Amino acid sequence: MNYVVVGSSAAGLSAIHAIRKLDPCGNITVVDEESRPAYSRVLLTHYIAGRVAERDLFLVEEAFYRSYGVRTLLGVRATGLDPGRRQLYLADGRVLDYDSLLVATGARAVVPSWSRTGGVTGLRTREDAVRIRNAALAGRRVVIVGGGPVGVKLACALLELGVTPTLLASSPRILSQVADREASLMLEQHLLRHGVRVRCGAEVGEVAAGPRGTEGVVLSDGSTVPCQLLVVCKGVEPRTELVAGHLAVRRGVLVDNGMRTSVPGVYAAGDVAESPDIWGEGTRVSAIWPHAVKQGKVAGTNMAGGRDLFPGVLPRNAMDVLGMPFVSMGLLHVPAAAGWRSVSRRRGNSYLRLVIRGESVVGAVLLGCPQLAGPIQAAIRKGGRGWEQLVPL
Amino acid sequence: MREIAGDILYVDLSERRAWREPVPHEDILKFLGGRGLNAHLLWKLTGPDTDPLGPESPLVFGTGLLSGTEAPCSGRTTVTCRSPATGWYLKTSGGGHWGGELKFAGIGYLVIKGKADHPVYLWIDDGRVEFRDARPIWGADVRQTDLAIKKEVGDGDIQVAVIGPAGERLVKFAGIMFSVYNTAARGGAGAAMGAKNLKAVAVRGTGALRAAQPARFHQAAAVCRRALLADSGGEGLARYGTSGSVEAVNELRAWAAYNFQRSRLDDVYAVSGQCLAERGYLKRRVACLACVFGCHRYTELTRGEFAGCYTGGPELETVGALGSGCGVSDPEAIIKANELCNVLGMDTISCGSVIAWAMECYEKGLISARDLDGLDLRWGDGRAVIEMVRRIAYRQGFGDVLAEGVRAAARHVGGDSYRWAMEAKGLEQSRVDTRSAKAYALAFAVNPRGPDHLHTETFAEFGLSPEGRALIARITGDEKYANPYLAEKRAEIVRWHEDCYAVTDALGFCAFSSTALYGVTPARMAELFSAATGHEISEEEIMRAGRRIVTLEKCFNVRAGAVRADDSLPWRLMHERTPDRPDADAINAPEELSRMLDEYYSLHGWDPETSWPTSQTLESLDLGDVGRQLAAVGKLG
Amino acid sequence: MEKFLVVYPDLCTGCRQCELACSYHHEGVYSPSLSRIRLVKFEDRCLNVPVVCSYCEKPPCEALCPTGAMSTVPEGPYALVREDRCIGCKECVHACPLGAVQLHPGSGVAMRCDLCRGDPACVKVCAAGAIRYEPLDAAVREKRRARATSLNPL
Amino acid sequence: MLSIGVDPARCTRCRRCEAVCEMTHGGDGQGGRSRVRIRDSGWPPISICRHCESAPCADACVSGAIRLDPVAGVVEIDVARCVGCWSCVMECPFAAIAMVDVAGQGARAYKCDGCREWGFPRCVAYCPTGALRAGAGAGEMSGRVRRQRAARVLPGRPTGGARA
Repeated sequence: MNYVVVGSSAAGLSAIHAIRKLDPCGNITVVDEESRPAYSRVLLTHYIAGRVAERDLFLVEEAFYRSYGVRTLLGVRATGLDPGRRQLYLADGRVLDYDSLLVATGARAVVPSWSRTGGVTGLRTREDAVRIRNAALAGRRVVIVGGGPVGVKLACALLELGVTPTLLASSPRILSQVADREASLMLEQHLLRHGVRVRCGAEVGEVAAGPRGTEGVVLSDGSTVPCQLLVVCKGVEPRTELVAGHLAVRRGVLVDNGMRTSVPGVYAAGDVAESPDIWGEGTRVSAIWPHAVKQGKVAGTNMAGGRDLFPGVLPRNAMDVLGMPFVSMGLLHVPAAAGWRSVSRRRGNSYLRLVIRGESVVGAVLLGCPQLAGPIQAAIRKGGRGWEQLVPL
Repeated sequence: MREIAGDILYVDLSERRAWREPVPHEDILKFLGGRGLNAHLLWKLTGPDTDPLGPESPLVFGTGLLSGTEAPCSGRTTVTCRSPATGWYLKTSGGGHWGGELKFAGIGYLVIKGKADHPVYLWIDDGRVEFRDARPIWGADVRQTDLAIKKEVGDGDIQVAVIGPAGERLVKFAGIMFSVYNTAARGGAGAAMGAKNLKAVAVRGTGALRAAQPARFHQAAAVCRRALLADSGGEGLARYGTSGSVEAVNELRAWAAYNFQRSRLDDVYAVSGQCLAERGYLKRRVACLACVFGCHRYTELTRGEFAGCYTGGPELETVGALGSGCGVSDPEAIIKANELCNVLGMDTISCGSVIAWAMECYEKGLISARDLDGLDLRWGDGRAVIEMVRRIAYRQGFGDVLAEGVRAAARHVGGDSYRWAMEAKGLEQSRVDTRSAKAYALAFAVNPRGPDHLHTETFAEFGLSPEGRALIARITGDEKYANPYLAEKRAEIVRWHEDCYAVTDALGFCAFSSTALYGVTPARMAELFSAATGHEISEEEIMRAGRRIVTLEKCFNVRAGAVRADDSLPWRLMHERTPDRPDADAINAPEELSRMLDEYYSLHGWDPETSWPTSQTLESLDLGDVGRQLAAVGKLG
Repeated sequence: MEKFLVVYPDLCTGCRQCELACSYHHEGVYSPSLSRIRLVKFEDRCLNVPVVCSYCEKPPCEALCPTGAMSTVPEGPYALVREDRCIGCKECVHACPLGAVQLHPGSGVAMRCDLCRGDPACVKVCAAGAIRYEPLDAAVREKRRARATSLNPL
Repeated sequence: MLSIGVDPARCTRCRRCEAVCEMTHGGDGQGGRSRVRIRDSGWPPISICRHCESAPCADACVSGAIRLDPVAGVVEIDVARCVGCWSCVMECPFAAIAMVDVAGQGARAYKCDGCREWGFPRCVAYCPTGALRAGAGAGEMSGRVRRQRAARVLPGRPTGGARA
């Protein structure tokens, strides 16, 4: 068997593990455009904060590929695909034959049009992180554009370095996608208390450049925030360009619970995949680490002839906001429809909200009381009944 | 093939070292497994002068090739060594579940060499070997040892092979007990283990066996299972166990009583399996691994003198040896004596046989009550038998003499006592009165370990079942030869059964699947072998492999000095007629035996002068290297 | 009429054919440790007790499973272990009062008798008739009869 | 594989497990170092790591700090690698992972280590009621239960060691 894995991050590596477990002899080839072995993108903010050394970013060493008998083509981009002939084309002109292919190309940062100038960076690669950390250590003023999880985590990291960043969120509150209103406000207060300048509802108009590079950012209301480095954290989008036109793609590459795409022999996993959610109600792209690991394992197992299923996407997030643990999961929006409601409890700095549909819990926000997160997640996965016993409200 | 056969685990007790080797594929194709591979290993690892109780003498445990699979009745384990009782070749086998457990641990063969400097037991946890101190349990009986080891290991589901106090004291007919009550009994394998200071081998196996062609194997096993369940003898075997056929054998005057002075017993019902069941001694049936019958018994005495006694058995041979052979017809005494033999770890056949011999000596005045420390060893006294069993195991008083086996005991007592020492080659004869079973007589005489029924069970000659009669017709051409009183065609019958039985043993099957009941035919065994190993073998080839095994076992004895005169029967059977059959043939006359042996040797292609296999025969069986070694010591026929 | 696996330990001879049939049916190999039905042997008393999931009305293994991996297919009811959900936490193993739930030694996933979806392989090979697939009332009738017989000396 | 089981119904809340764990792991006696927790309210009433075969916490760990030690059979945390991101806490259905300031470097994930150096979980050894149970593996656990249970089935008074 010829296995080709495109992308060697969480999903790709986990797939290699799974393949080798079932097929000790098959040929495995890994293609990744980064020239060094896989590293953890999730750790980048922790690297900036100085919690992990640069070398600890790497998920595996080169020896890993050797010990697993994996051929590595690092620093090479995959450019094209012929699913009919089961061939993958590489940028250097090489053609790889495969029996089964895993597309684990991941996601890229969303880049707004105004940001294509110097002094602006995203936070997706190791180089980005090094740049941001060096700028912060040099005492540069940093503005973070994006009030999502990555933006908030970066703000916390910079604060740990002794730099007080400005956080610009275009929505009326931070973490609007992953928290309810009350939690957002509590976290915003918490950040403000620690000195982070948070500005919500702030649209970026343009970058103000001077002779020595970026000098500030001009908001749509005309005000200017001075800074030397602008970090754009506007979320990510799946990198589907390799397979677009060959496979069914919505936001990400559409897969079933076995991580199979619309074309036989081709699988997708990780941030690039759009897979069914745990309620079986729709498909979702979920760019979180546990999903990538699990999806990679499922894909690898199925590629090697085994049988495994991905239970479905359950969106979730966990982070430490300056000593305040924040976890959210599942469906957070409560539509004004029959059967939907939410219950909440607030005691001091501890806040808990459950989203209930019918009799079942389908989503939760936990601030300052993270211990319940695991049991609640388990309850959501089991269908959501019996949550009353878990949480004395 | 490795997945079904398991590896060889070598253990050197002197050096406390253990290592594993896979079985070479060609060895499996040549010797099939179990008994066959054991013979091959023992041939390689010993020489003509190996001392059976010396540290250099290896003790080989071999699981059947199919042990651990669903092949019905395939759970038997063969133990092979140089016999401490006879000095000749010894293969002895036991049922139970130990062998299967070993197989699930990935090990098919266990070869034990050397001698530990103090009592130890082996703990094999899925192939990981530990030498554990057995000093605290040295002296414990079989049941206590089994429980103590399970407790120490902390797992009640493990399997343990144990020797009892008899094995520790090197009683020449001490056995190795598997799963508490299943014994590799004959020939003193327990003494061989005791001589190594090895109290037990405990095993836990959690692995899996995979047939090379799973669906085909499953199918073939199902065919065998159906055939066995349809056999006319199956139901009786399941319901009454082996002792269910006591009455039938008695009717044929082939049931040895009073140390073979009689060949039938008047009140035989009292010792039959039917009686055990009816009087409520029988509590339940017990089966070896993958068995469809469950012929093994569990009996308990809840009332009477021996209340509280419980044991596996008694089997037909036990009933014969400790019962009829000593004139005892009290089933409770037999059960109690059986329990003692089991927990002390002794062969019931030899044990009963030496006691019966002693009774005859006592009756004839060769030994006195003083020799016996006051014991009144009279025919039919169950309590005296029980006391004697204990004394033998612990080698107390005259028990010490009897513990050496009947041949040595007869030498000790002297006089004419050799005439009623029911042994040949030094092994006590099993319970068939061969004066009324001529194929048995031949089979007993040529058996490398001595006169018993487990070199080849020729049960078909009794003609007790339609399947048996059909088999005799197939071998000899005529059903009329299914008559145990006839001496004609016995060589053919014996040789077919020899081949078949060797295959049966090698694959791990029980005699009740192929040579006493007949569901597992050679063709079916060939099919199972092919599906299990992925190597096609025909019925003829597998029977030839059986003959190869038989021949190699013979060669072992030849190398050790055996000649034609060693293929013999106990004196009494050859010189005294049984009073229970007035007809002329009721004896194994030397001339008759000699005629049968001539036929048998020439059928095998062995030299009739010496009984040694010829180089031609050995070459034709792919045993050329064995032939060359025999030629080197001048023992090629 | 719903049928269940009913075991009659006093008839069991301990041959382990059930374990071998089960492991073959589910895994294609012969291995008691892969069997959903397990035999407990008390060898000194020659006692053999087959242990298998008894299909509790309120299965504790399902109640305590944190991921919903232990479940029952309603049409059987046949047990279903959703291997994709099982995390191998062993709650079910501890929860089962019979010891009838185990982990697969290879994959670490819970194993539980699924009645072979209505045609149990172990029943077919049990020559002693110690494992039967029968409606519960038949088992109760048998038990009542056995009990009555033991009370009556005739 | 270590296997730890919990039976809240048997728990008398004596908290001996917490005390033993605290001592074993060098705490100050205030319970801050205990890796097993008896809760006054909320769920679960007793929380302790089950050392799952495919542990969700290990799958979720972004820094590779949590892994299954195949030799000891325990799920263990490498504190030096942990970045305190709460992902594992979010995944554990038994609420068995806490964040504790271990070495003055901020909150790090903290949970039962199976008492590796002792060879057997001490809390289990000291639990007087059997609310905590443990075995070397799930096979051993189910095997023991099976045996104890089966010993009661027949009237034959098996001496075959229900506890052997």
